Amino acid sequence: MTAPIIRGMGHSVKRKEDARFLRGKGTYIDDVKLPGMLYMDIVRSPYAHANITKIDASKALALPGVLAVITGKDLDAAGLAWMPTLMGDKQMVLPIDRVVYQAQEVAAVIATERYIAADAVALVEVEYEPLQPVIDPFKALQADSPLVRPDREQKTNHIWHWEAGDAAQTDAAFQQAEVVIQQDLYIPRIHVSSIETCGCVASFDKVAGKLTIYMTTQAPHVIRTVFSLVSGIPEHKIRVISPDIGGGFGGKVPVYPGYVIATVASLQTGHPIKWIEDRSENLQADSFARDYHISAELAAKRDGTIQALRVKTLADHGAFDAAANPSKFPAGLFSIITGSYNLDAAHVEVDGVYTNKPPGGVAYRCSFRVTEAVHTIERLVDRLAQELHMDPADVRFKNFIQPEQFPYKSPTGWEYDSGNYPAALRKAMEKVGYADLRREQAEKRARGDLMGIGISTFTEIVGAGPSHTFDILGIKMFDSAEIRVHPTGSAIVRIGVQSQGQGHETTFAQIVAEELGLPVENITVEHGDTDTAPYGLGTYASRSTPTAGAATAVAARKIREKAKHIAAHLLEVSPDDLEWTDHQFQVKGAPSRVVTMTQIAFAAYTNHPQGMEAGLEAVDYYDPPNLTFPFGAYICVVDIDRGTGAVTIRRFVAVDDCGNIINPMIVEGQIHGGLTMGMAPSLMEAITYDENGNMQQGTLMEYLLPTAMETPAWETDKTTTPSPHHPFGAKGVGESATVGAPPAIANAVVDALSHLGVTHMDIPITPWAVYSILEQAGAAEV
Amino acid sequence: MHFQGEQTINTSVEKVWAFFMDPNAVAQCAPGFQSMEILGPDHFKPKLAIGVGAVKVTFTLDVTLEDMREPSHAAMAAHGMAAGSGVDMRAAMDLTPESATTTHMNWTADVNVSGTLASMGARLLEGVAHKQTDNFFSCLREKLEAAPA
Amino acid sequence: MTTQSVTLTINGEPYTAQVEPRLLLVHFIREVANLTGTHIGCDTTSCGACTILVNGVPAKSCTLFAVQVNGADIRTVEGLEQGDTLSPVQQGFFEEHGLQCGFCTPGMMMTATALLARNPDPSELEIRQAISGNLCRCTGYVNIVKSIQHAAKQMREAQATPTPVTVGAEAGQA
Amino acid sequence: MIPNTFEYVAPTSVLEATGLLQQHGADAKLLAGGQSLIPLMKFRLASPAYLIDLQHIPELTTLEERDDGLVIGAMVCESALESSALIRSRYPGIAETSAVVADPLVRNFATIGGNLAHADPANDHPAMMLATRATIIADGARGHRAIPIDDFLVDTFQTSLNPDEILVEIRVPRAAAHTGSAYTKFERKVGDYAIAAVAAQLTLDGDTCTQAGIGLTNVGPKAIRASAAEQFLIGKQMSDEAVIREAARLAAQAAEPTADLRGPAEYKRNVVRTLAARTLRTAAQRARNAS
Repeated sequence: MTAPIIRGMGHSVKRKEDARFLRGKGTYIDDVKLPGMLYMDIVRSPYAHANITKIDASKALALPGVLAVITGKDLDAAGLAWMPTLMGDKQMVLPIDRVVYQAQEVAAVIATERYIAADAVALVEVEYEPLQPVIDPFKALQADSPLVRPDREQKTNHIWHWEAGDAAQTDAAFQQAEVVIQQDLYIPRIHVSSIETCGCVASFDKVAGKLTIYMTTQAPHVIRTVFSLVSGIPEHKIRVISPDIGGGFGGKVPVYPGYVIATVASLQTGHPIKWIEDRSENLQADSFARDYHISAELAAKRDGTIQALRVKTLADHGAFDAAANPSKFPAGLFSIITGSYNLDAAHVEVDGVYTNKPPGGVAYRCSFRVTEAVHTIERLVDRLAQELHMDPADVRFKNFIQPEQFPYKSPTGWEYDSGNYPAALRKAMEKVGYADLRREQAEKRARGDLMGIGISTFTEIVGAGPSHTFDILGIKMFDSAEIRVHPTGSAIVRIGVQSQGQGHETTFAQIVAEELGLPVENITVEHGDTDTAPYGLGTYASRSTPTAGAATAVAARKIREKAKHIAAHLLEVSPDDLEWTDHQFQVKGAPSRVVTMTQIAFAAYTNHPQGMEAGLEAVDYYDPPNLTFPFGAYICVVDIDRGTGAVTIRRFVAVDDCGNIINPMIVEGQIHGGLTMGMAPSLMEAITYDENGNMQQGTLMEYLLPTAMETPAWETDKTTTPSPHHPFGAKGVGESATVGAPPAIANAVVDALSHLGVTHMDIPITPWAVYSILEQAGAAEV
Repeated sequence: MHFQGEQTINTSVEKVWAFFMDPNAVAQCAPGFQSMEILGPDHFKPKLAIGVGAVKVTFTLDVTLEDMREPSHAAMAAHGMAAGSGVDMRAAMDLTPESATTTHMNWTADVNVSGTLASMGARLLEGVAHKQTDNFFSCLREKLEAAPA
Repeated sequence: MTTQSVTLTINGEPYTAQVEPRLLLVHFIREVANLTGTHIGCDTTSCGACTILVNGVPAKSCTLFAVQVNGADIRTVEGLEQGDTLSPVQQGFFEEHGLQCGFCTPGMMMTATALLARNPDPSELEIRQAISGNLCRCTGYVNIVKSIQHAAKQMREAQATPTPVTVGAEAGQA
Repeated sequence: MIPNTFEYVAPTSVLEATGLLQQHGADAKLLAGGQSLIPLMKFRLASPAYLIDLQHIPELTTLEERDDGLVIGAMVCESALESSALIRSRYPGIAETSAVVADPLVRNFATIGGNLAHADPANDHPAMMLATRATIIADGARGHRAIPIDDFLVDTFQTSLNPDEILVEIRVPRAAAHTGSAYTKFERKVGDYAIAAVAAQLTLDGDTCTQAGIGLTNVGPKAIRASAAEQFLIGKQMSDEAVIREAARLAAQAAEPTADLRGPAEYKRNVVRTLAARTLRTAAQRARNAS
């Protein structure tokens, strides 16, 4: 009997979900339509900081089709004017008397039609008394600064202090250092700006007493629990459904006030309520990413050996600490900042600060604060190379954690699972033709032309997490899978994580196919419905494969163990006489005596051994023993226009190592997207505020998402270093490229200008920043 | 945004002051003036269609006069909301008689625009606001000089 | 509130409705005709998620009023598949992994369809230029370019040998 | 983002359209391609009570070269100009301008008339029209009139059109022998307004410049004519790099940039200099090659 064709691990299986997306048959949030549905639109504050003296809704309520105008006072009466954030802070749902950032929700209008709701928003009259806004986080800490949050007991804009590593040991290393590199870096505020904005349809069934919320969320189960705790509605009476999600990248992890207000409106009216953000609302009010002001120092020997790292950071969190980090990690996993290098000591401090800006501190397609960390260390290593007149590749080779050092304990306390950093960099250098490029650069430089080569050899930290350390609001960061094999040999898998384009319906089916020997096309994957899927923490921080992927494999192995007993029964041998070969059970030494999983599945319902439970299913809640540490080596080549300062990425080679790969096609796609979202904040995207707290990039005309014309043709390759603790050796990949790309680009630009005395440029690197250097150095085209 | 300017008006300082005490007269110089509600001697609500070309937003401004020192100094604060935007302005002028029939005026205006107009119109806002503020003050001069002696 | 009668032929089917002049074409398509494959991603004609064909010309349907195109022939993503056969562009996106979250995909495919109708053999640069009014946040465009090249090749070959495009096994599942 | 309500009218002749303009006065707004106006309406930064759609007026879609020059109807869309064989061969600067307006999808509806009449200093055609010394033909209750482009462009969002007038045509003087034009735009990304852009048209006699037109985009309250640079070039040898550099320097001097999210003012002035030099080289090369 020939083995079944299953197309499991390592196959570039075409995506199952594409069937509906290609035909325009996806169901995104705005596609959900329910009978009797009403529309919600939101009145927002033009001011960053103001007292609300009056809200007059009479004109809005007089408009035909308007059913209600909800204000903070209405919510306050129900005890819902504030909600808890994931970081132990609280956040206004609707303000009672004060707004604390521009575009903050002030009131909500409920109307029969979308267009009428928009008209009514314009008719709600709000009187404000503007207050001095707190914009600069450094000034926010001065004694005379206005308070962003007078509601708090502590009368300061300082939120928290966090640190990792050994201060004394680090200071000692610095005292003896032969070379100290100091660099300030600002990693600007940016926005994920998924092409689909956020929204929900909240529907309360009064008869059943059940609340169903369709919501653009990356974490439906946690949302259900939080909604239950806040509203008092029993958790079994709440169903959260994540429909198809038009991109998440971290921006769809938080609970936005709109979700809560729509839910309250549905509870009050008994009608389904639809709320869909427009793009300006999304850009101006939804959670931001980054906004880290970093001051870093590196201690090294003259020969280029790096010894210690010391970092102080001010984190601008906006008006509420509504970041989406694990509870014990207010600065996320920023302490991965020692990167791929073997340091003796490190000490990292972060202070969180309130300002009159939207809350957040979510990811931008990166694991918690890893991008900020990687940018810092990769820039410092380049600065060290420049200082010592060494090639940046050589400095890296000299300082890499060596393959035999894994598992490696970092000075800030992480245990890296596996890695081979020199191999990845060597591969990238070969692929890009590093030596030739350096020769070309020297020739060009002699002619006055500018080109640069930038390296980034990053280490990611993903897959939170071991539950002893990682939780969100007390809920441990495990993840789950449930598999049921049907009698005819097909199966359904339900998982606790939520796809936003990663292709879970395909890759999780491949995991099961591999583990159970069932053809991939016979396996259905479901997620996103809290009534049916097992409890999980959701998809962000590249955790799906490390956690739910592992759970899926472990659940499948539980099934396989039972299947073995059924196979033994069918073959009339002892289970110990069987081996799992070519995705089927075979009697040891008798290759012709086999049973397939399809045969076993049928027997599980029709002919199972007496004394055994019928059926073939299993569930697993997987608590990873450690995080996983994907890594990569990126090399970027840029050309600079001396007349405009424009930076063009000529080539970009990305060698990634994410352990064993389920679907190479999907992994490559993830890397392409991640690289693009790494390039964007390096050269284009940034959010800035004027002195009044006006966000200056409130539309996609000013917030610059790259098009196909700015995006280079990415070149990808891989090395494979399996994770030793993951059931099938995978590590997670969705965000590696976003984390790894920015320093490669920044390093390339600095490299192009290094002979002019340039040692650092903050991102985004604008053409005028480059031009100003050229002009001062007399290198501009005239 | 901070704007300032000065001009010499061929009218006595008393006439200039008297003109400013007449909100209906001053309002004629306000950009896109449509109508006005007078709530008191120092409190008015003019309705203005502010904008240029295709861009036009109708604001009802709440204007109060403050720090009035006849005949040398006057100031006003104005605040209005429309189309998801807020406009806040403080303007002041100092009058110095140069002769019996000429008056020197120094003026300053601080204009803050928030919300949609600020984020949508940022690239053009300063230029347009500057021009409209300039126009307002030069219109005052023209009206004063055109008034019958 | 004044309304006007608007009739559009969408994917060959006539749709008539009394609408306000301010009704955006994208809302006519999504709410009146109930064809929700056309998406909305911005307010400023920047993203192209709402791209459709108006009399064969790709247009951002969030920046047109339905009354402006009264009587027009509209094609949306739902009109790409012929019978049970995916169009070459759909097939290209499937084969080359030209989509991830799928939200920009309908607009991207409509732009690609119009491109290949006028230029059967576009260069990579021509493809990148043609799709530069459509933003994608997931794919980094590399595979979108490949998808369109795949479709172009398939269309050229089909013209050389008139065999219908076959549907891939997975793509056939709805 | 939902616009305010309005009445929609779609006249089929210029006469009917101007009649509607007269009837509704300041409450009415002309709708050409709508690619600038409709977003403004969605933000309710424009809320006309009447929208007069010009797309059904056949006489606004002329595109032909006559003895005295090129005639472009106001409603000719950018993609038509970009792909027109006539424009590409005889007036390449105009084709280049159309090809960098916004993005390819917007260009299928955006019109040259709308681009000019909206008078956004960031719009691309005004500078090119300055370079070609175009004339705007307006039609209104008081009949036709021809407005030189320099008089047409008044200020940010302001033209010299009367409230009851419609921009019906753009007349570009017939390109003389050995004339070349070019447009160079530097933008942050596709779809963006220019950080700066330079339009140029040169007529050469051998290598000697006999006519020069230079327009600048988005470095002032309106498109700017670089007059000093134009005058400097007359009689100069275009293959002389020093000439190009000096003209570029004079063009940069004419710019009145302000700082914004597209860069500091002085930077923009420098970009004008760079772009002016590059554009002049291209225009001169085209003039040499043109018959």
